[in-house]
Amino acid sequence: MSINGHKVINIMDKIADAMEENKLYLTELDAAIGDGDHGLNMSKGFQAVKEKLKEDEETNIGEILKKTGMTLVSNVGGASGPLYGTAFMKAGMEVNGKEEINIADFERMLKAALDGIKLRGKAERNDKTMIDAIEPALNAVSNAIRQELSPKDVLKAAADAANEGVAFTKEIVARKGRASYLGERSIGHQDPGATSSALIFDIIYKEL
Amino acid sequence: MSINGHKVINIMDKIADAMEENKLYLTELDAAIGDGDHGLNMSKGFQAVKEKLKEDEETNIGEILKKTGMTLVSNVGGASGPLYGTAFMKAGMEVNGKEEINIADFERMLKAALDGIKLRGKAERNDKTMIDAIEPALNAVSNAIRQELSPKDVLKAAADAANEGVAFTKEIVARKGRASYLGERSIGHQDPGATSSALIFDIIYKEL
Amino acid sequence: MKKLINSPEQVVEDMLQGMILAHPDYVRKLDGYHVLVRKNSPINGKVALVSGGGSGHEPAHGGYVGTGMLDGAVAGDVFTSPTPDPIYEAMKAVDSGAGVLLVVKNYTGDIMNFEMAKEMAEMEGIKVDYVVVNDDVSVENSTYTAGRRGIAGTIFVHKIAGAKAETGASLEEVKEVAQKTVDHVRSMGMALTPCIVPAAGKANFTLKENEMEIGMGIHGEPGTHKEFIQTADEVTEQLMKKILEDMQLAEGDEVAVMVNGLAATPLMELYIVNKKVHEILFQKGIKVYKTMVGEYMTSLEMAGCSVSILKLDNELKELLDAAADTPALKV
Amino acid sequence: MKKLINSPEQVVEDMLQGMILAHPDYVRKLDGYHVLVRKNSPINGKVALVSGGGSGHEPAHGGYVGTGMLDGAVAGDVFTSPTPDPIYEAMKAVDSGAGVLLVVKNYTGDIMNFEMAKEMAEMEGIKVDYVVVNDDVSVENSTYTAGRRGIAGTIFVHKIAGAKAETGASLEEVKEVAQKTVDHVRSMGMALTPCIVPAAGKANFTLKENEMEIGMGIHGEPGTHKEFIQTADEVTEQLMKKILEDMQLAEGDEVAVMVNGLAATPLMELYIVNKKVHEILFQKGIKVYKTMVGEYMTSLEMAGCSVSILKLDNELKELLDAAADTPALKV
Ligand SMILES: Nc1ncnc2c1ncn2[C@@H]1O[C@H](COP(=O)(O)OP(=O)(O)O)[C@@H](O)[C@H]1O
Ligand SMILES: Nc1ncnc2c1ncn2[C@@H]1O[C@H](COP(=O)(O)OP(=O)(O)O)[C@@H](O)[C@H]1O
Ligand SMILES: [Mg+2]
Ligand SMILES: [Mg+2]
Ligand SMILES: [Mg+2]
Ligand SMILES: [Mg+2]
Repeated sequence: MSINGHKVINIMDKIADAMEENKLYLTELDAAIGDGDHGLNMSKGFQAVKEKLKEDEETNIGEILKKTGMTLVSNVGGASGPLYGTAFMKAGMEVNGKEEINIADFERMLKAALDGIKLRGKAERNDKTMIDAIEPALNAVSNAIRQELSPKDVLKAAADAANEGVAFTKEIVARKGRASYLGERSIGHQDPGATSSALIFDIIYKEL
Repeated sequence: MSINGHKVINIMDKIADAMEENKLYLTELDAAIGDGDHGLNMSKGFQAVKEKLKEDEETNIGEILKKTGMTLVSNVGGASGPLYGTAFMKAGMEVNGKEEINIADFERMLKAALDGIKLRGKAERNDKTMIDAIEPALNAVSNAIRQELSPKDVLKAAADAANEGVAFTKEIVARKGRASYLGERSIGHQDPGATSSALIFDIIYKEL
Repeated sequence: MKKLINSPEQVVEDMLQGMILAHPDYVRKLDGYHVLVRKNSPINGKVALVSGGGSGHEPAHGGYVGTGMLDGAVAGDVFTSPTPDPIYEAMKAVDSGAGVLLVVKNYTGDIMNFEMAKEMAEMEGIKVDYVVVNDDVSVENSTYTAGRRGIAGTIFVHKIAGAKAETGASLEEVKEVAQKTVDHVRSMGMALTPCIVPAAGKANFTLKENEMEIGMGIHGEPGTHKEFIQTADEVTEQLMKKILEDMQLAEGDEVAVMVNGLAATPLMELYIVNKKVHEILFQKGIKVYKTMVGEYMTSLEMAGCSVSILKLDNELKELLDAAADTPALKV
Repeated sequence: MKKLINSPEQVVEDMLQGMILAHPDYVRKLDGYHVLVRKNSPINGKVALVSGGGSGHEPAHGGYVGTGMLDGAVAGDVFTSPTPDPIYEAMKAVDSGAGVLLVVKNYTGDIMNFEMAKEMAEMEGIKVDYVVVNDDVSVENSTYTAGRRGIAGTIFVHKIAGAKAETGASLEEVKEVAQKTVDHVRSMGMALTPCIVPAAGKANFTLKENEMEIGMGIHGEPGTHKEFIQTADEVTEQLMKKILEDMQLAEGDEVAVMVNGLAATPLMELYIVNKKVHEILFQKGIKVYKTMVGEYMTSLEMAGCSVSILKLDNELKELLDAAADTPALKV
């Protein structure tokens, strides 16, 4: 597998559509333990990305991802704007100058994205955030690559792990983000940011 | 018929009870075309009168009525406080010094009360106010006395006329008081102040 | 009924206690009466301003007691005119000998109670005069009726007459400028939700989820009509149309604008209304000299707003700009 | 959803337009950004104060732009932290070279966006520092969590740090007194009704007719628990108990009190709450130096209130009393 800039832009479009479709769902998850805007934030952000990349002929994948990240930062606000924004910018820096990327690049990008999120948000795994979807996904990717699975299966492993991570967020107490204000009462509720992350992994898997 | 101070105080008590009983009714009438407090105002005012006259040994009926009026003025506020207050004070001045009053006194008292209300409130008949109960009652009293009916029948005529006046207030446009703000839309609604006046005539009739 | 109160009977007393605890440098309370007066009343040689009315319109009127506005404020029960006694006591407490001007809103109850108090004060030798504010254009004016109601425009009267009194003007002069303000101010309001008088426990009118009430009073009196909710711009246009029809404004005239929240409507929405008010006036070539956006004359927890327009001349401009230092309004 | 708006997308822009039309002597808007700055920014030699956050908390923060308080206020979408760009633009517009202090409320989103803006400004050579307000005692504090939220106590920080900046103090000095204020202020809130974000169209939590929410956030975040509605005295006792448990106050200490309305709760009720706050403090021998009762940090059209207590020393007293001239707060 090797994908080019055109495909990356195409994936961003699909993510935008998925966020639009899941706007209400994500917002309702956020209403239960946050302020009820995660769906609005994600959909607004990725619509802006879609708009920004429309008819973009850019071939440098690093540049596309950097644009994506900056557009998210400049349009979303809230917690998810800087976090997703940083994630895409860091991923982009990892592959700057490349016009084609492969599954090994994807692993490095994901690692850079996760590190960026952790640095920006000062959260760790088990704090009931998007990290609880992304870190399992990264681990699954690394394992799958070590087991020499096909790129498609690697991405499937990522999506599955992310979704398991989402399910796990129901079991734990939030310690970061707005949901942390609820303390113990956050248990039983699924983290909206982890959910949107898993949606992204789903799209990447499906589209490749 | 001739009644003494004790009886007058007794009637005030009964009026207080009637206002308490009809608090909700009067308030709902006022809610439709005013500010929904006429029952509260009347009940508060006459409870204060009842309290004030409790164990009062006063025999001068003029003094009892003056106390009633002043208590209403000092405790009710709104439009009904000064109007009913003035009415009772003027009625009292008409019979000052008397320890017994008869039906002829009643006619004069009623006339003084009505004049006081008109002077204070600058309203006339057909403005959809308490005057539309009181003026017909006064006319009925005068007629009945001229026809030499018994005092009981005179008072019955007063109560009947007052109640007819109340019914008539439904037909007309309010031109004074809060209901006047509704203009044409006040038609169809019964005036709360006329209603409380008729209640008072009912009590006087029943108690004598 | 969802209210932060202790009991319906106690609301006015509790509130006034809370006010004097909050503003001890501005006001004191007359013992035994629901009356707030300036801490240093009476003020030597100054004409005193007294206003009041039912409670439930806070900060009106107690919040306007202070330098450059009121000397005394009388609080009746919720939405019920005070009785004459406390009004009379207020006048006695604030009169320095220069006389008292009463600012009364045009409600039968208020007028009669203030008039009776005036008679009482005059018997004590106090010089008293009064103006009646009747700015609400949603009510038709006519000599055969009780006329228009007094609503938020009253605050302009407090401000301007208060500033005049502060200059040492005579009772006649203060009354004159107060009356000029009354003559030059027009207002109209609308509600998104009704309000509940604590002692009554339920609202006077009801509104469906998609309805608003146009031209209602500040005591929960029903308005001129109900309509489907419209945009802020459309609502504002409707209010402004009625107001401007009732005023003789020409291109080049200068006005003061008040966008007044009735209580539950957030400042955000009041500013959105203000934007449209300015646009409408701009289109007509009318200059806005001063704008006030906030809660000046409320109606318990009602959602909605009123717009007031005051036509200005040089005297009114100067008095509007003069210093005022009260809990609710500082200039 | 009953709101006086034109469309959910337009609320912030319309509101800001309404604000600059209302307060042209105080603020101007940065072209293309939801940012209000002092009309005469930058002010030579003065450290500039910038705050901001989601909209829906008006008058916070735009209403506090003016002499003695903020130099710039950045408005995000309703209840959503602004993005770094407008924060950065605000800093550029107000910095005179003396540096900028950011006053940030402790929300992950606000912190991250303000931090990114700070990084951008620092790359441009602007001296930037910030304080994080976290006064809400309904949220447990811990180094393992995001910690307490910032709510109405923030206004004390604006006032005090703003007054300090006005004296010509350095960025370090302004930050120090801002941080002292943060350390000394504690707040807690309760709601009688939830609020509705325009773009969402429905509320985050629901309350039955006899229920209230204790310890909720100012963004419609659910609180610590629901309870049956109690009297104002009981509610106030509950809030004060939590606040005082979290503060080390001794007999003879002096405090400032803020009883803050969340929007729909009338001033009448806020004063009733204030009465009880004073009684509780009086019983503990704590002296109230200053009281503020009103709407300082709202939450759209939510009914409810928060109480804030700021422990004072001589420096804080002096800065609290210093002149301020802003649309929403004048001292
Ligand atoms: N410190 C953090 N680190 C990582 N993710 C976080 C952090 N704080 C919040 N999040 C994520 O952000 C999501 C909420 O995003 P969103 O609702 O868009 O922002 P906000 O909380 O500002 O309203 C949470 O569900 C969580 O997954
Ligand atoms: N000018 C007036 N003259 C005579 N009666 C009046 C006048 N204005 C009002 N009323 C009477 O007062 C009644 C309303 O009284 P109430 O509700 O107690 O006072 P308010 O209108 O101040 O709330 C009306 O129903 C009407 O009968
Ligand atoms: Mg959220
Ligand atoms: Mg009434
Ligand atoms: Mg009334
Ligand atoms: Mg948010």
